[in-house]
Amino acid sequence: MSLPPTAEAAENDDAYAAAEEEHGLNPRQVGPVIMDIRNITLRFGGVVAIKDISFDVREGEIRAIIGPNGAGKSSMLNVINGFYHPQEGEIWFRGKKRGAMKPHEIAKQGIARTFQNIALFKGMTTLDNIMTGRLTKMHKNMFWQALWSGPAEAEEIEHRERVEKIIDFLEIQHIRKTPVGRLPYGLQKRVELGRALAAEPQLLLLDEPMAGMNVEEKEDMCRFILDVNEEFGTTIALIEHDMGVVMDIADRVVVLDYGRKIGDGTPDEVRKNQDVIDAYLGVAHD
Amino acid sequence: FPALSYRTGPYAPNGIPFADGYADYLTLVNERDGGIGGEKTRLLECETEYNTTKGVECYEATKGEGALVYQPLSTGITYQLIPKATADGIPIHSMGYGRTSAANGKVFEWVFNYPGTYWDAASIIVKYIMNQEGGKDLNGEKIALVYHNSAYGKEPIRTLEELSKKHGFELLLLPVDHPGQEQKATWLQIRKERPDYVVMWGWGVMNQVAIREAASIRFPMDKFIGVWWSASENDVLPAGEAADGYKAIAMHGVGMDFPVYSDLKTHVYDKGLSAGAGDQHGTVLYNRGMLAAMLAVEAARTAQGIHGTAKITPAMMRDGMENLEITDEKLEALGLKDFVPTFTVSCANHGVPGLGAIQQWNAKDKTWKIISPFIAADRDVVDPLIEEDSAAYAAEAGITPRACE
Amino acid sequence: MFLTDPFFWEIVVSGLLAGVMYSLVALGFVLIFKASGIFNFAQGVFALFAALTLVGFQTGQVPFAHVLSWLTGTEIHNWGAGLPTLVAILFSLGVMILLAWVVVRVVLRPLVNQEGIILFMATIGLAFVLEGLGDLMWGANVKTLDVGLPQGPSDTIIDATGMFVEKIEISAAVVAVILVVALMMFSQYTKMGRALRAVADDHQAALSVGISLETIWWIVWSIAGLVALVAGIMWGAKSGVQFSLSLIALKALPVLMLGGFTSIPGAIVGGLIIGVGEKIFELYVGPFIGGATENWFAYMLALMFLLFRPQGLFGEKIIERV
Amino acid sequence: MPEASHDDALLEVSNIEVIYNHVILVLKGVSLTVPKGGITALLGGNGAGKTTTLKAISNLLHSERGEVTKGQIRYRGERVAELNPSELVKRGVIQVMEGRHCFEHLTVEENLLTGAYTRTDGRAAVQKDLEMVYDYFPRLRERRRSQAGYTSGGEQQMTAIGRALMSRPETILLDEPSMGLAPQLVEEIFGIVKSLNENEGVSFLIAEQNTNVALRYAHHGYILESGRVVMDGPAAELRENPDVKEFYLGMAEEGRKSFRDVRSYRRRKRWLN
Amino acid sequence: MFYREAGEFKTSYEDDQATFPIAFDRWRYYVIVALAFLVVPFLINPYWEQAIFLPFFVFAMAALGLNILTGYCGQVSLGTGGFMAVGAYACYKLMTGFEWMPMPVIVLLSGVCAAGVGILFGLPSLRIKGFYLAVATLAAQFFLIWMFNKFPWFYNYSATGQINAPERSFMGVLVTGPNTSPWATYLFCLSFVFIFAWVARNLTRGRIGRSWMAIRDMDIAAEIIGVNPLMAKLSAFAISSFYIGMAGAMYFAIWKGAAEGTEAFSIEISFLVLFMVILGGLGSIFGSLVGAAFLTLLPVLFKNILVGQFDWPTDIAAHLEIILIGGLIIFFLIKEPHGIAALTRIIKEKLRLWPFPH
Ligand SMILES: Nc1ncnc2c1ncn2[C@@H]1O[C@H](COP(=O)(O)OP(=O)(O)OP(=O)(O)O)[C@@H](O)[C@H]1O
Ligand SMILES: Nc1ncnc2c1ncn2[C@@H]1O[C@H](COP(=O)(O)OP(=O)(O)OP(=O)(O)O)[C@@H](O)[C@H]1O
Ligand SMILES: [Mg+2]
Ligand SMILES: [Mg+2]
Repeated sequence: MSLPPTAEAAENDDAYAAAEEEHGLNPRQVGPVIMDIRNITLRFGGVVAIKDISFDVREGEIRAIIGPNGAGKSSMLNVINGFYHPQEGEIWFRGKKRGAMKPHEIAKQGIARTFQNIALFKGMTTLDNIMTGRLTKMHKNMFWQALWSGPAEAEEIEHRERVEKIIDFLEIQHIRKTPVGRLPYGLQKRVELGRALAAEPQLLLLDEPMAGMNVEEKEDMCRFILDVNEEFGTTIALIEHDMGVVMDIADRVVVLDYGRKIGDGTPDEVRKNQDVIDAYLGVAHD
Repeated sequence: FPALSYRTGPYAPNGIPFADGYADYLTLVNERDGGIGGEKTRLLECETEYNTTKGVECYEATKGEGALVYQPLSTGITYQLIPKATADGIPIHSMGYGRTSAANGKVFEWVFNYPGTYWDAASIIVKYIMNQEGGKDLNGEKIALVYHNSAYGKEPIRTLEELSKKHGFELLLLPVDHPGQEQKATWLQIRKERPDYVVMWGWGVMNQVAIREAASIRFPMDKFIGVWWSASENDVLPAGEAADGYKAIAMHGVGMDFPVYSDLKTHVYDKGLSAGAGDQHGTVLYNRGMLAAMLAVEAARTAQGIHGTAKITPAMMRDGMENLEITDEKLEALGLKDFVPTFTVSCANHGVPGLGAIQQWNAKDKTWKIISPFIAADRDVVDPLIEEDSAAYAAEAGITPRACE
Repeated sequence: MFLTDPFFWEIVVSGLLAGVMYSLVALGFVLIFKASGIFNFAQGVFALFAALTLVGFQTGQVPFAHVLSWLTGTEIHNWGAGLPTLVAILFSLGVMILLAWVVVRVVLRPLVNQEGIILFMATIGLAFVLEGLGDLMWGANVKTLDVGLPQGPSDTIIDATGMFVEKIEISAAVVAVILVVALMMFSQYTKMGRALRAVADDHQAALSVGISLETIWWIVWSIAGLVALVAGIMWGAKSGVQFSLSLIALKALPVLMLGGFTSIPGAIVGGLIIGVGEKIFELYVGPFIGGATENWFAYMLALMFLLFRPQGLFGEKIIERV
Repeated sequence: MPEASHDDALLEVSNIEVIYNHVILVLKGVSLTVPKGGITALLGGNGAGKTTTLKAISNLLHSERGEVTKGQIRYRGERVAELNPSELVKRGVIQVMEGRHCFEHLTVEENLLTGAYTRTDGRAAVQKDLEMVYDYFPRLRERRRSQAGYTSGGEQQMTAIGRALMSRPETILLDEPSMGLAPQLVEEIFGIVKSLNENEGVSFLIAEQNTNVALRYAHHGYILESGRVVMDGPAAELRENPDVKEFYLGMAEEGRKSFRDVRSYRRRKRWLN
Repeated sequence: MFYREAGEFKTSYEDDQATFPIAFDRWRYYVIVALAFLVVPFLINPYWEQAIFLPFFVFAMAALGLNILTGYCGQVSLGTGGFMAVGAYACYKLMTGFEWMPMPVIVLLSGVCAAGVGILFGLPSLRIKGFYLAVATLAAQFFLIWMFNKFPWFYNYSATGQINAPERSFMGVLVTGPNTSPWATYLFCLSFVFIFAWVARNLTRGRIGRSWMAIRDMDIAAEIIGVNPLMAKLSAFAISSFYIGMAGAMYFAIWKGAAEGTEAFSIEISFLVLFMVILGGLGSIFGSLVGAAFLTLLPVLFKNILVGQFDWPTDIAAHLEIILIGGLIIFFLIKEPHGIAALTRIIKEKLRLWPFPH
């Protein structure tokens, strides 16, 4: 694992101490608020998918969003990366209020994500899929592209090297050249993660990264997520239905229930929260 | 003799009879008098689907096989072939179609379009209209031209414009896009403008629809005149009774009452040699095909005469065509008396005689009938145009017109 | 200022009628697209083929006569006697149903679950085959089609309004309305209707719930065959039956766009809008820019609509979701 | 849990081989039997071939350009290969496909109704079952009028399962039913499975990653690894097998370990040496 | 066992990205290129030039263009004919307007003009998707053709709206007009296709290519991970029409020598090219070439066999030809919906496994 830690990781360290005593979080690099979601309301015709929800995400933490099906979790991610436009509320990213932006502009700001219903580019190989993750970072113009040998190729190779690192990291070397359409579900999820990582995001949104995996694979996935979080200091917001996973790896958890926020706090707080138990966990989780 | 026929595609209905006529006549010549001057003719038929690409391919494919003269059978293909054939030294006979100004033999050494051109046709039609109107000028009259929106359809415009200046009638241009199944707008226009005559440069399905529409707005059929490519049974039959009285210009006689048909019957049909389905005999376009073949054969004869050899080359064929002379005796002998007016091709003029008659459709007994003598085109309108246009071409293609003495 | 023009209303009327004729063709497209997501380009050729067959039966032509006579040297082209119109129509319908069956078996079944464009291409291939076949079977010459529908302009209307309206187009309008209503019933109130849309959405899922694609498709393509036959009759009676008949497809496409590929009423409404639109444009604007604008104007008009409603007027909304 | 006896096999898969695109060999001789009235679990990692197996059974492979090249599948002694999917459904075999596959332009309710396509027992009966499904998944009742394409992942999953129930099947092939469902819903789903199995005698073949739950409800289990059955036996036994414990239930000897401190080396699976 | 990757060790990413990673392919490729450039020119005759090679090159160019748009960027277009017309008329105006301009420049500029028009008609693609877009592009087809046919300026006010290519020579050799020698036109077009096939390959394997494919495979996801749809789609339209425009220019100036808008650039051309792309293989450069070759050869072949060899009546032959072509198209689509290119890929995979079945 050898991507150079990004700038943020470095600057986290000073914020880290402060963060620690202010929330008795476990001693991990948790910095200032990177994204602040304020009073978001999202309607689709009659359906109210999200009702006046606010929560924040701190630099370097793993933030879990949980809730029953149809609670509005995915919608929330869609709002965050600008695919859905909430009727009310505002989003602050790195201390700035975000105006109306197109999804691809937001992506350039350093927010990457994976999708619940896998959204890989079926026609392309694993390698190409992950390379698309780096599109925001590649700039050689059409002329050089047309010539290829020269700047374009140099750029290609430079990025290829970084992508290969990610491929090694995710242990998917053997399917480097396979069209993703043919991959089994679980591997597709992994490739999708790779594509998101390739963008070297500051905020990484994961929508049910472990759905359709068995324990063994979930363990791997957790390891990847944790490593990313620790080694690149990437902030992560993830949706997951496997409580085991959530409780184990999340620093803080926000619980949605049909558009409302019914709980927010450390895993233990949430686990004890009665509303949460009723609405979601069913039996109190062991 | 290559025949670039088109028996498929949108225009097949017109391509088939022509091709059949062409083929049958050549067969006749072989069967009856053992070829031309003892030389059997061979027909190289090649399917173009009325499509230039295929047409050119056909040309390239057949020119090697000793093709004497080409009948491109499509204005588009003709335009393609003119430069090529000129370069290869093979004559083209675009009979009543193609590039009108090719009538100028000085510039277009290898291209022939006797017995008439579109511009002749235009002026003949106008003349005919004048006769109808009692021989006087057409001041204040209005003539609409409904034309196929393509090179072919645009051909007569220049001439008609000239004529409208000269005879003071108002010209109304109504293009119809290929294929022309929907012409409501056009005919509403006509209802609106109330022209006295409608002239049509149509092709394929466009003709049938136009005649229908004309009928359905009750436009007097005898004031509706088509060019010789809008003059086949195919065009009028679908309109049924409504088409009765529709007129069109003819470059040759109609029907089967020519002695040659008896020959055809004995030598071709009865031997089961007739080309295609053999159900086209006597139709206008069949006759036209026959005419084309006849002219080609006569030209070949002439060529043999000139060069004193039975085996002629394209170049000799060209000479034959240039010195072709169609006389009543010849026609008599061929069993085609009064089929076409007589004419003599000359070095300078490849478009003679530029005569045309008017034929009219009789829906009851489903026959065409020639209702006027052969009328001559208004040369002092047409010729300058030809000069002008051929000159332009010469300039563009860098040809120096040859002197014809 | 238009409204004062005595011709304006006549233009509108004839536009509407022309529109109906387009819709007749468009309907076939819609049906098949609705039922399988296939954009059946062969619809135009279907119409031609149906009409050819009908005429063939009516006039008692011998199929493949030309080929036969070439192969065997015989000279038979006609059974001598033809069939009465009604029987002929039924027979032709039979042929279309048979055709539908063959298409499903040979072309569609192996292509289940392929992208739309592949199937689209397949239908163009189909169009080629049918063109060739039609010509081989019945010959390429122009045929006149008369199923005894009233012809010529209707005097009553002329006397009443001074407008020239073709009787045949009136009958076309009537038939079209009947067809639309019937088809809407079919797709609204039968469980077929739902199945159709399901199939169009997801072949595999449809299979998995036990919808037999082949049966569905056979039924739908047969109906489309019927629609094609009707269109063939109407257009054929208008312009004679010949190759060009297959080109009416091009007239139907803008109608589809405008009305929405999946909407049966859309086909009609779209047809009317296009019909009127292009006529008015041709007559009031055309003269200033040289006429013959109908072909492209229809498409431009549809394009404009799409810019505001990407799924056409009544088409199913395109779902965008991650 | 009662052990379903094996003699009356309903569905027999005898060492089938599946190839995609003529070249990619995926199943290398898989055999399994689904006893009448039994719940059979099909476990295995990613790419093991579970989905492929189910598709082979319900005859959906050819639409993915895959084909069964060896072996055969019999349902009630009938060779599946000769039946097309719809005939299979008529015979009571229905599959819930992996990854939802709803008809996105149809509303949730229409989706459910298409499930009843093959049924002939009148609207009333269908209505009754519709209500039943809504009782199982109240969430669907709320969203019944909205287009399936716009419902949430879990709602789509419910729709897919409900749709299958609507056909009153006697054998259901479930592909990863628990995927993307909230924990208590997962339990509910398997509850439904159990009740259908016990009260209506419906047989199940369930491909599942959530081994934990699957083995709790199943009678018999097969474990698939890269296209081969590497282990099978009564669910109870499998639950006790140390390898299954470690690799599928995530329990080491010392009990369940936290996802935080999973070691990144792996003990070699016993059956692989 | 000749077809192996074994022993092909890639020591650098350059090699790994090479167009022909496998030596066998690489050599075959060199041989073919050598033949095309060094041998054929000496053998070619007018028939082969006119009926086979020029059509092939022209359509190969067009197919490359359309494949970029449809195969790589997923935007189905039926406006190919129209864009070719733009190229052709631009070429005509340039040839007649600036006698001094060297032919290659003219062809390039014609492409540029087409690209401009392409962008214009590409704009709707931002809102209109799938078949709606496909049909919408017909608007371009019909409008452009109408325009060229309508405004005399485009055809220099010639009586009939025909445009004829004047004679032009390049490096002292005639390349347009009736008196060209086959090898000249052959080499001219070959060079263009060769170079631009290579350019297309480069464009599609790099950044731009990936953004196109991303849009093709899942436009929403693509946008969310940072692809700008506007740029991606418009650039695809531009490049594609650039190629198609050049094809149009060669079609008119070098192959046909004369053209008439309404007929030469009819919608049939649009379909033909689309066919080539699909039969050859969407999203494959090689496929575009194969497809073009396939559909230009097939009809000629059938015709020569049926009429030439068996001398059947031309009409029966012609009808049969249509049926056969239609049939073959369907057959291929069924055999391998992803085109001949994919077919060859499978064969290769089989070869790798050979002698084992899988
Ligand atoms: N584009 C849309 N149009 C209409 N309704 C929508 C749309 N997107 C989401 N919804 C509705 O909003 C609600 C929340 O959807 P969302 O996908 O966020 O749920 P979720 O929390 O992700 O559930 P799950 O865990 O099942 O994925 C659902 O009821 C869904 O039907
Ligand atoms: N359409 C296809 N074409 C080619 N290969 C395929 C195709 N579908 C699946 N495969 C391959 O078959 C193997 C098994 O896939 P399958 O989906 O059956 O596994 P699975 O057990 O269902 O995995 P998961 O638990 O992730 O769903 C995988 O390695 C995959 O690469
Ligand atoms: Mg979700
Ligand atoms: Mg699976």
